[in-house]
Amino acid sequence: MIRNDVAITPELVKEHGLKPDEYERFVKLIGRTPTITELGIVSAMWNEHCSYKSSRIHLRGLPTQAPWVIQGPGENAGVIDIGDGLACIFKMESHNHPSFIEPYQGATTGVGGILRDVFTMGARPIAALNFLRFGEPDHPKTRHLVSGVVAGIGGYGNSFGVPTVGGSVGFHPRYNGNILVNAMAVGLARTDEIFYAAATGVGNPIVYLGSKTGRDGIHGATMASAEFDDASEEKRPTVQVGDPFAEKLLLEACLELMKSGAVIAIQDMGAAGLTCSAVEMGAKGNLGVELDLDKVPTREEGMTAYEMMLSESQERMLMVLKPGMEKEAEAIFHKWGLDFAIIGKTTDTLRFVVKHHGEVMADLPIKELGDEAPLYDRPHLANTHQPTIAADTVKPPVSHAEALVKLVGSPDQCSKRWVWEQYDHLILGNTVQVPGGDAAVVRVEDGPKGLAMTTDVTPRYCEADPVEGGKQAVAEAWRNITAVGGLPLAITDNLNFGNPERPEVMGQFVGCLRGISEACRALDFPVVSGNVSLYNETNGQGILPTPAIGGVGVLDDVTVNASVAFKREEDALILIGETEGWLGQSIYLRDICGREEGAPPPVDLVAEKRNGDFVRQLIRSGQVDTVHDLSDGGLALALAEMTMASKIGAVVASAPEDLALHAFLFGEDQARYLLAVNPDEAADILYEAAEIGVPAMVVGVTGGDSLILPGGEAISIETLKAAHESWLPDYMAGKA
Amino acid sequence: MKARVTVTLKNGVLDPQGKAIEGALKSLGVDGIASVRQGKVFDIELGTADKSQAEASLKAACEKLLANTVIENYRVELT
Amino acid sequence: MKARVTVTLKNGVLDPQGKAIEGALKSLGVDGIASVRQGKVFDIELGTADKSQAEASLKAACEKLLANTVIENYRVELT
Amino acid sequence: MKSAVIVFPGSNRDGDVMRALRQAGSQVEKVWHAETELPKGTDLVVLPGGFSYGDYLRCGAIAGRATVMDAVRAHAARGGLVLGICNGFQILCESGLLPGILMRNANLKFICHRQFLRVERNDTAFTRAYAKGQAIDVCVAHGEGNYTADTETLKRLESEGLVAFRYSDTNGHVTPDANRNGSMNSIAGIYSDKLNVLGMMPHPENLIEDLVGGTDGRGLFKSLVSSFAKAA
Ligand SMILES: Nc1ncnc2c1ncn2[C@@H]1O[C@H](COP(=O)(O)OP(=O)(O)O)[C@@H](O)[C@H]1O
Ligand SMILES: [Mg+2]
Repeated sequence: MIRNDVAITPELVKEHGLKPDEYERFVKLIGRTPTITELGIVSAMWNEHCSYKSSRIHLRGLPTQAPWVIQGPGENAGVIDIGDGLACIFKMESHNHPSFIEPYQGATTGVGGILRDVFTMGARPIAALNFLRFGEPDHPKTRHLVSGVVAGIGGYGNSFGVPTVGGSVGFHPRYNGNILVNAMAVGLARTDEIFYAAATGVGNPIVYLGSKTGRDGIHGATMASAEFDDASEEKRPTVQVGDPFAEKLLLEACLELMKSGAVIAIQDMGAAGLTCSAVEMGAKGNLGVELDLDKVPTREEGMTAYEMMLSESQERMLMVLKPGMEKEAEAIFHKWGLDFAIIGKTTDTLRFVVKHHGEVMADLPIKELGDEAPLYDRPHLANTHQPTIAADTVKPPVSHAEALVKLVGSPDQCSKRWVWEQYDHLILGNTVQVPGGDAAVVRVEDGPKGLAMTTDVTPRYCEADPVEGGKQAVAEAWRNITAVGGLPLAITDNLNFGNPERPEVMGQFVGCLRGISEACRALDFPVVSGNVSLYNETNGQGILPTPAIGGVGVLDDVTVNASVAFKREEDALILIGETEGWLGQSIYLRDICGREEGAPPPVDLVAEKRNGDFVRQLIRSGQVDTVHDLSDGGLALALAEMTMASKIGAVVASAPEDLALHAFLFGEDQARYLLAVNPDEAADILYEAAEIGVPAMVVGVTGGDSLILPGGEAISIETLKAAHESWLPDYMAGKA
Repeated sequence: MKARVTVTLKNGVLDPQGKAIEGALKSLGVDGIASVRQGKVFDIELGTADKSQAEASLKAACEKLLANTVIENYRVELT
Repeated sequence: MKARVTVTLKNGVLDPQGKAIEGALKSLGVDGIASVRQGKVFDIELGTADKSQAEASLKAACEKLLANTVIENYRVELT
Repeated sequence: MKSAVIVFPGSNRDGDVMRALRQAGSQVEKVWHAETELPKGTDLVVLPGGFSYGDYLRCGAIAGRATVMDAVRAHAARGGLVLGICNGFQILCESGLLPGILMRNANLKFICHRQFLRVERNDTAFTRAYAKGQAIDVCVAHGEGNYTADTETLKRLESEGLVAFRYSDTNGHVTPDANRNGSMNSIAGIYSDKLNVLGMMPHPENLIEDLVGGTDGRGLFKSLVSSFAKAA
């Protein structure tokens, strides 16, 4: 058993991840040597994950305001007003490291954690998304990781009962040692029934709800206990196991309790469990907190204060209840078969006091635990700019058709059906657009509103130019929402980077954030929640900078939306946006020419907004129902995807004369959309576009059973589909 | 040759299944059950009669697939 | 008192999971595995020290819940 | 018509089926699993989809033994209608109301996709609104939908016409490709001997509106409601 009077040695401090000066700072703050429990508490509060010590000063620059923002970053999740008294509550979060160690459980607990963040605020989750990056397909671990992560995401979401409607899957050697598993949840609540973490009122009961506490995920403790444990036991795994069943019960019980009016404040126990949740509730409400650990429901015997404070057991909540409502609350929780225990109270001392067996195990200033956490402005190096690659220096393919078939069947561009068929994407009966399109579209309750949502970033752009890459990530999310007819409202971000102590990595971080901020400002697309995951690095090799953006938008009438599938033969194909044929950092350059280089396409935010607003208005007015935004693989890939989504082919008769064909087809210029419109409408649309300076041109026509490229090369829909649908299942079956 | 592989959760790892079963037994009125932890067994027929070869195959099977050694222990018995 | 209950599929009942594991082992290059059938074990702690009482509880647990006796057999061992 | 939708801890398509029942014109009441009786005047009992008790142990096993199931059994014995969808089908098998069992899908994975079913007969309370042999477009979402039964049972189901739906292609042809979970005889749903209990893996309740994919699922709920309109 870990006693509380353990001598605090420099080794112990180091094992808790505190730098000597950070420890000194803590000792000065409390005016004495901490107890082991206190050391555990501060190590949890001051680690990168909880304190954001390397990122905080940079995050301050993000735009977080808009008239429709009800709650920006800082709460469990962001909240936006979507009209009619309804709020959309959403957030994205990473579970990268746990998923690499144990892909199934790592992914389940990631999904569980983000769902909890959303329903903690009083929202019922209505959709989930995920953003996944794995190492190169040939890496010996990749298949196992893909299989486990996907099964885990499905295993949790399916059982919990939320449709998983979208996401992104990609492969790159830079993720060989650090995969990315980012999960996003979107929920719905009434704007006047949102719950927050700040406690109010002195002497109010603090209640523990949900599953029991075990020794799950106590990282420091495993090391510490090797020294202090007399009983020699097997080395405990630090992996947490998710229990979606318990979470579903917790959801129902929490929502029922919230309706009863008994809840003053609520906070889920996520990272650093009881410590973080209790400190946050107190500190945000300017109150002290006193906990009696004898009351905490435990799953294992002989748990110490240290262990209880650091346990990351899942499916648990902390609440401050209205006094006098304890009985009612308890009845609700027992009905759902969950634990309920009053484990403490709010105080007016501004101290965080933890008692166990009648002894004080920790007594710390509650506000300073958060406010006085270290804050670093780490040195950052701006990235050297990569040269612009002129299209005429890039080799054209022997056959454009073959190049396209190769791309649609490549690991990154192939169909991810194998993944999303393992997710229940239809439950709740509101999924209007299933995975495979630009953004998922989900009806809000019984309509008429809908929500559009997507997760995006192009890491190779971010690596080549963090600022442009950051902008592009936001612009692409905005564009995907626009392409289905949604009005983009706000984003959540999940900033996955390498080791912030390396100036190049910090430079990527700062650059990406600058780009994100610029784009969010220009597009009126504020950040309302997010997550930072640093130290994604193995053997000195960091991941590609990957600030995943989760965007949400609203459709006032969800029946008026656009999708990528061609609807009719003989529709005119209109390309919106300027096409220069930008091949630097393109998928063509990487996957056909084997060159991952050059500057990424620049993002013109004014053009983005103008072009996107134009397209959205066409959708909303009912003039256009078939839209795809252009991103990886450019025009050719968009055409192929639109063809494959229907059973209708297309003919692109010619390319502009001043443009090499491969640059026209595969260039990744930004701010572009491809529309398929009734030929009678085409002239009007071109005229309207010209009026407001939106570049638009007819590039082809729908029809037939193949895609015919300029010059006459034809690819049958079947050929495209076979390539597109087969790579991932074959790979997972060990055949590719 | 035949073998039985038993895979059980390591100590301290949450077992949601066991927990649910415990609850169900209680509500079914089955008394006297204090706790339940669920594991798996694999009954395996081996193509070989060579004991050490069999053991090597079984070990490989456990490490590569049958057990998730991050959270599970396994035991092999030749029967 | 502790017990282990082992639940296995009856002979003749198809075991898709076992089949899939067989296949997976082959593709992982684990040789010499002719067939696999998967079952479950339950490690149970009993609240009683009385053997016959324990056995009665365990039998009730198996019949009422742990095994689907249409397709499964069970075995109880007190440990 | 009055329907009682039983809610177990872990049920999660209760809301979906309630929506479909209401749309078809049924009154609907939720019934908590710990109840001992059904609401007065219940015509139809529905066991909804989901993961009752986490589907831990075996799918539907724990729910199949819940208190309320005695009342459901009594209702069925009186000739009352019972519909079990997905997890509800699993519960019906585990509770002895239907024969056989749902095993892990052949590929061992959860699968969610659109799926055609062939309606095997249209002279039951559940399928009147369909044509015999019609292929209907619904969806599946399950990890354990692989219908398995012993040879005897299978023979009896077939010879007595108790197979309700089979996985088929768009034209109603029962093909191996259409049977993705590996069910014996491509069985997607079965009736009890008296045709008053139906268990099915697919989700007709998720295809009741054009906006979210189609309306082929409506027929089932319309059939149920109309059989009561006739009876009344
Ligand atoms: N992990 C996933 N979960 C669910 N859907 C996914 C996942 N990965 C990809 N998809 C779906 O596949 C489609 C194509 O993905 P992607 O190529 O990333 O789209 P885009 O280029 O429009 O951002 C999207 O609709 C996306 O929702
Ligand atoms: Mg897109």
